[in-house]
Amino acid sequence: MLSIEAIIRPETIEDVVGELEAVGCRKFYYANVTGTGRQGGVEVFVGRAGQMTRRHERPRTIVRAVIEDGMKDDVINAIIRGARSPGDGEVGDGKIFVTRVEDVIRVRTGETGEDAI
Amino acid sequence: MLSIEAIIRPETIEDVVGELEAVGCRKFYYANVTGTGRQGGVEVFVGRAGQMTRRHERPRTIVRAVIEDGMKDDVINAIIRGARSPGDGEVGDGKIFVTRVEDVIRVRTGETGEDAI
Amino acid sequence: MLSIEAIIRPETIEDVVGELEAVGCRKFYYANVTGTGRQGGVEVFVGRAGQMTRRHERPRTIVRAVIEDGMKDDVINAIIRGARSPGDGEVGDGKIFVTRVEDVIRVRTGETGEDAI
Amino acid sequence: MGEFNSGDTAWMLMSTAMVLFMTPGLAFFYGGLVRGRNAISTISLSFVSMAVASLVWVLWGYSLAFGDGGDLNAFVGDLSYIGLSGIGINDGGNIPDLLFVAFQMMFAIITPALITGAIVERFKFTTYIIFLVLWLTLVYAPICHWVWAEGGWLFDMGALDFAGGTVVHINAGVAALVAAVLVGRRRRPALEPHNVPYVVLGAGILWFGWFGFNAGSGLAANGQGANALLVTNTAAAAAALTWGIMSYVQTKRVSTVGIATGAVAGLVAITPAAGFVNVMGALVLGIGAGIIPYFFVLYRPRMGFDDALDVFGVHGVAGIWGALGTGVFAVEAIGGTAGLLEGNPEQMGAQIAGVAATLIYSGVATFIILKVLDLIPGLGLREPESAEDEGLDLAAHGERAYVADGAD
Amino acid sequence: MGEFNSGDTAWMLMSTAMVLFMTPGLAFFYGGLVRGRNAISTISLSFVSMAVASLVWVLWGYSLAFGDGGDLNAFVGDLSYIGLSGIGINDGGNIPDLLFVAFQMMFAIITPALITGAIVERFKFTTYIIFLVLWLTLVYAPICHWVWAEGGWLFDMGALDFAGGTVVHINAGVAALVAAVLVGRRRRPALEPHNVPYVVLGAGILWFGWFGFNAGSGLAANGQGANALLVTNTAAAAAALTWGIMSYVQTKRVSTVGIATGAVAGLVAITPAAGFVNVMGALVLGIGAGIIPYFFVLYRPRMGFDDALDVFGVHGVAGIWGALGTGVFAVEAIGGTAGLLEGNPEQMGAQIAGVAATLIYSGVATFIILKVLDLIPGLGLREPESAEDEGLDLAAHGERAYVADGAD
Amino acid sequence: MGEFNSGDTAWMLMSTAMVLFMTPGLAFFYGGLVRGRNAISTISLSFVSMAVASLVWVLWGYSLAFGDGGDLNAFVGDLSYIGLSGIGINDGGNIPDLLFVAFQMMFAIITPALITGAIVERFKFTTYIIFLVLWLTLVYAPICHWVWAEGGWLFDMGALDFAGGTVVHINAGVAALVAAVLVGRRRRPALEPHNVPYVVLGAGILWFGWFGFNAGSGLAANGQGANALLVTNTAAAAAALTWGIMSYVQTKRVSTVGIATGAVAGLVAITPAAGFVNVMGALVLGIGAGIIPYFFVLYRPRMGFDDALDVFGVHGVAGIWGALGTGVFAVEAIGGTAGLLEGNPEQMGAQIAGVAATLIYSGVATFIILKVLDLIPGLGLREPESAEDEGLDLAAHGERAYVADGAD
Ligand SMILES: Nc1ncnc2c1ncn2[C@@H]1O[C@H](COP(=O)(O)OP(=O)(O)O)[C@@H](O)[C@H]1O
Ligand SMILES: Nc1ncnc2c1ncn2[C@@H]1O[C@H](COP(=O)(O)OP(=O)(O)O)[C@@H](O)[C@H]1O
Ligand SMILES: Nc1ncnc2c1ncn2[C@@H]1O[C@H](COP(=O)(O)OP(=O)(O)O)[C@@H](O)[C@H]1O
Repeated sequence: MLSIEAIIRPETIEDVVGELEAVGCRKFYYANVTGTGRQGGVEVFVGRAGQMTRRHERPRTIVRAVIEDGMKDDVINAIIRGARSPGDGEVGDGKIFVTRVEDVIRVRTGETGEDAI
Repeated sequence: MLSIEAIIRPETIEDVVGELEAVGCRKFYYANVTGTGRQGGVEVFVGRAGQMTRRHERPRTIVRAVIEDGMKDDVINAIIRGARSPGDGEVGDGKIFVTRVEDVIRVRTGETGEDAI
Repeated sequence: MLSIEAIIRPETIEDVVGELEAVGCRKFYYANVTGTGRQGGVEVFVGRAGQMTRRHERPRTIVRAVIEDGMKDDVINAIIRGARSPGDGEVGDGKIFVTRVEDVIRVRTGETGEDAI
Repeated sequence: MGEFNSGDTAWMLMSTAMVLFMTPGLAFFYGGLVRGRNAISTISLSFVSMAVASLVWVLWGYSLAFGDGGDLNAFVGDLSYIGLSGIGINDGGNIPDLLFVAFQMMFAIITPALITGAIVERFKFTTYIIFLVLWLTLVYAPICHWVWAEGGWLFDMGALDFAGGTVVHINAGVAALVAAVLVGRRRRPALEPHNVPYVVLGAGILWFGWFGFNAGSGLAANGQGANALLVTNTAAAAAALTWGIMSYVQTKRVSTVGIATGAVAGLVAITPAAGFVNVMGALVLGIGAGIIPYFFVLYRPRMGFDDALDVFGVHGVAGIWGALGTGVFAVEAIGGTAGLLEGNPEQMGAQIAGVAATLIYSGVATFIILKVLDLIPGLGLREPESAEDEGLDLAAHGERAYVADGAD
Repeated sequence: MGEFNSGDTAWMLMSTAMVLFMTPGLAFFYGGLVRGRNAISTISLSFVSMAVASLVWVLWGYSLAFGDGGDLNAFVGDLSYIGLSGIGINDGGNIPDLLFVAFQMMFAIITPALITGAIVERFKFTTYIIFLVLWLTLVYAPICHWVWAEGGWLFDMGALDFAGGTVVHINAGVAALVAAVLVGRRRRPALEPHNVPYVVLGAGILWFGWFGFNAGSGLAANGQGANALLVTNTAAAAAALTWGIMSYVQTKRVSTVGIATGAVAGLVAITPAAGFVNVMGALVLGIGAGIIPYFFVLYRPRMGFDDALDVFGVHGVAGIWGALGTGVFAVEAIGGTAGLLEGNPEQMGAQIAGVAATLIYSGVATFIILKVLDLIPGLGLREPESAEDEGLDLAAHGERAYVADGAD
Repeated sequence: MGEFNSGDTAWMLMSTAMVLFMTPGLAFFYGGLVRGRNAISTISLSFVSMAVASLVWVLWGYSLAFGDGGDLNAFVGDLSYIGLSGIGINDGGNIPDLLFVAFQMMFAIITPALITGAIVERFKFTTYIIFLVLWLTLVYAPICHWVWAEGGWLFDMGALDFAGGTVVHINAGVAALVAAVLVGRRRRPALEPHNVPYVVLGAGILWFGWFGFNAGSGLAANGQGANALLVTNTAAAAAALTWGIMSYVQTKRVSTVGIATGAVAGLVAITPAAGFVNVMGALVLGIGAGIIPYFFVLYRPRMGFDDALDVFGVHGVAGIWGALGTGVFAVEAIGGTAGLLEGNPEQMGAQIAGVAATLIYSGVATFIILKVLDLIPGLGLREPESAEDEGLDLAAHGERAYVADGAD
């Protein structure tokens, strides 16, 4: 079993969710984080007059789904479809991290392994 | 060393924390996320008159503890006790994900491995 | 590839970010969580008169960077420099968790593996 | 054509607006104290009173409260002013009668809203709407008549209640206590308020609006009104500081929610007295309001009922303290009636009668109303457990207080 | 030297302050309804009107609206009061002329602020500032002159608009509709409001301030003012409850945003009528305002234009309902003019003329102004797509509404 | 028995309430600007002044400020009105004396609250309470006496300060500067405000309340009051727009916090002038208030002291500009005194004297008070480093501003 974590732009979350559901991945969760990457940060006002500073960070959203190994490519492609900016994409579109999950347990039933996903 | 991550209903967090402490797991953290799963979402108003939409998501809380391998069953059972709805549980009670952790370092002392947990 | 996750005090985030960038780790994200550990919680008022309770939890921040294996020591030491309290550190300074990442995919280009980090 | 005093009219227009504004203030005061998943529900319980009580009042409430009840006039008015029929825009004394109707309406709005603090996080919203109509009709209007309508039995007995210590605060406090007992304890009471700034915002609006509440209750822009404003402020300040000091002495920390709560307790305590005491009396009333309710609120969790936001502890207890204190500290030179300290012990009798009658009547009548509502099929007092766990905002209102971008 | 009536003056000072306060209230009402990443931008669109419209008004707006336009007086004033020249502090009737200037100014502030609800989350802030200046000059001032200045053609025709049903609400509503069409649909409209407590706070402030808006529009603290306050409250309450019931009947849930929206719709509907109808008329106007705009708002998403916060649905539709309803329910004993129900069908003609003229003139003139602004290089109506996606708070204001500690 | 003017009394009751409401407004204005972990602490520093200053004022503050000081009367009052003894409810001129006491009290509440903006996020709450008592007694009451009490030396010299440019704003500004220097820099100053909507809410409440502050300072509902309201609004608008334009020119973005700050700076600048200048003077004062403090605030971070929320930059600098500007733009037809532009250069001398005396006395006396408090064992000015890092909300108040459900 694999854990797929994607860090994406917050405004694409609805598209990503739609694409995930389209490939049959209907179990996942997401949360907002603050991200720093190749894409520059954003200028914000500091204090009450016109000083500005460039923050390094931007708002980002993390989506995570734990899946069977076989779904890997579908899920990754779905996320890319939802999160990539039109055209060739733009810096800041995000990353996907894949890690191995040893076990999954469903709280309700106590089932484990792939059955529990 | 294992990382135990449980996605649970927010209203059960106090029970889960209590159960974890009861089995001697006193180090963990948690955060709120938005989850989609088998349990349907919830109807919310859209706009100012009576349109409603069914959101796919519900508020969920993630609890994570990094533990020694030997604690695995205790911790998992503790979470289940705290998070399962009365009776046979209900759809939406949550999942537990187990992943392997290569190393842990305590910031204060620089200790590593099991000593640092 | 490794995932380095550090749970730190929220007030040290700017220092940690600075140290990470100083060692060339310029891609990461962070989020706020609620943590329980050896450091006691904090007393808070309950209700409107003078009842207080000791919460078990404190605000914490999680920082995560996915890196090449070779950066591991640099990154860990950077985090320790940023997050350790002056002197010999204090209980509650935090932990660093290291896990293995199987794959990384850049959404924009579809690159995978170390190229995508 | 009426020859109104334009200055008095100006002040009463303003006071009316200020008392109206107290109800959204209360919504935030209460809304900040609950869990985030019940914030909207709590705010809504107060806010909806502006809709429902307003209509009850103009349709029949005012008439029941201030009509001439004939043979029953000691206890209740009649229906002669139903729909405000027969009140012309030029009727009135120094101010238009319609303005008196409106000013009094704002009291009828906030009183039931106060009650909701006891029952938040589990009471059924639709049942509450019906409760609101019944309670205003059967409890609020009669007690208002007793105290403030000419011919009401407490009015005739000379019980002093300048701006609603009995009618508003004790009445709401005891009704809250009864409602808390009947609806039962919350499954998972919150430990901490979910939004302290909202609590302070609410307290600020309440303090502001209370100047209309109290200084408007003399129905004129005159010296008594100025005194009422000043003593109102003094009692609020004294109680806020006292409550803050109490929390500091006990815990070495100053609770901001405590300061705000103390302010409200002080405002409650001065309410019946505002037209009758001077600044020194207000100081004592305020200090007492920072101590007596403090202890009540402190020990309430052990008392077995879940008056969630301590409505009885703050409004009931401080209301009783204020009503009795009015009898003690009344100064003849201010409001025409001497109190105990000026050698008029009889006044205490009337004050005690007012307190006792309100406690008993409101307690019993509220109990009966709620019991009946509980038994009617399809109503019932309490939301199902699942709704309570999920939070009433989503379950009963289909809304969430705060929705973030991205992961909302 | 002027012999002002100090009571009337007191009330008008107060009313002026209250109407000013409505604009921050509106900022929160609107600000709560949008996405979190556009909260500041939305709040700012309203708030900045306090800066810009105030200056336009004292410099030339008041003069255009209330000056004597000579040959053109049926349509617009002149520039004789430019910079308020020639108005002394002792000029005036029962109240100082300068106070009338100030009171009217607050209407000129809030009217364009109302429009912004249609265009939030994508309109360009700097263009909006210029729009504000042009729109006040070319649209608001003339319509204000028609209706409220002696010699204005609707004034002379006897069209009743006590506090701005046409001048403020229909005017803003139709301008909002035009602006929504011209600026185009949002790329990703939010589903849920990002902060419901803000919506309620805004509604509470609006309700409070509306007492100044309506009960101040008679420029005196008298019986008509008291009646205006009472009917204002009644219509707001009736519409709030009706809207809440509508949402309950349709969905089995009571929408708090719905209750707040209903209150505003009721306040809009009673605005033109407040000086002319009694409580029963207000009740009917309120109930209608809880039904007609409800259905408009419900079906608007299918209508192809993105009036984001339903400004036309609430202010335009309820404003038309109120303007016509004034002609129906006007009571001679209240405001000196009989309506349809009292056997004066002619009044309907004037009311319809007022509605139609406002719809047409404001619609066309707003269209032209926006088209011109769209064509001027460097201006344009809309922020770039990337700014819209990122949120206007960061993109146009360099600010974020909420910044957490730690991971901010 | 007093024959008060009921219209004036109505307006002053209202103004008093409005100025009280400014303090919670300020609490939100400041509270939004700090880090989230100090939000409650910041709000509390303002709010508690409503408790403490109210008591100081009725007990001895008013007497020191407005009593007849006999031989020392040029400098300070006496204790003859201690506890307001001897002031009856019917004493007074056009308004009750007790109402004047209450109105002035609200100024004594907000002035020290203004100071707190400089010292937020590290000052010790309990020490602040004691500071509040001493500062009101030793600094505020005397300066108030100089300027506003008959026989005060600046009063006799004819220094113009209609509503508190020196007494309130310069006084608070310089005290803030001294306090910021003495308490030292914050360890980790925030970059961005944690809640911009709160800043706007606060600014909105302040703007609203300032109409009471300024238009109430003539103590009557008359033409001068109307003019004061109008010029107050004009200066606020001009400064808000100017500040917004400055930020746009410099950064291509319009800062909403900047607009709000500009509004406050404009309100400060017009405060001493509100009874003496016309709309054109207000325009110039407002524009200046959008420029001069802007640059001061812009360069303050390089100045080595950590006046966290720029109290000196906004209140001190705009206050000085306003006080001097009053001498320049005063119009005889408005307030009875001509300024420099009307050929009365002498007035500038009195204005400069007022500014200089306030700067020096308040600066020195505040310094001494704080130095003494710093040395008293168990007091001290500053929270420990660990508390500052953790945030004062948890450390000093045992409270958190925002508590989420689930992971709170
Ligand atoms: N190695 C990494 N570890 C953690 N987060 C990362 C990593 N690389 C990128 N991110 C996150 O992904 C987001 C997008 O990355 P960025 O470098 O801006 O764009 P791109 O992936 O197009 O090169 C950033 O906000 C950053 O927080
Ligand atoms: N494979 C998964 N990956 C990520 N999150 C999951 C996964 N399965 C379930 N969840 C999360 O757990 C929560 C409960 O799951 P759900 O399917 O509703 O109930 P149950 O586990 O009882 O079948 C959901 O909100 C969802 O966010
Ligand atoms: N094994 C663990 N799993 C998850 N979180 C942990 C673990 N150990 C520590 N933490 C988190 O790290 C923070 C610091 O840990 P603590 O035990 O207080 O201090 P220290 O690391 O100095 O002994 C805590 O808030 C806790 O949430």
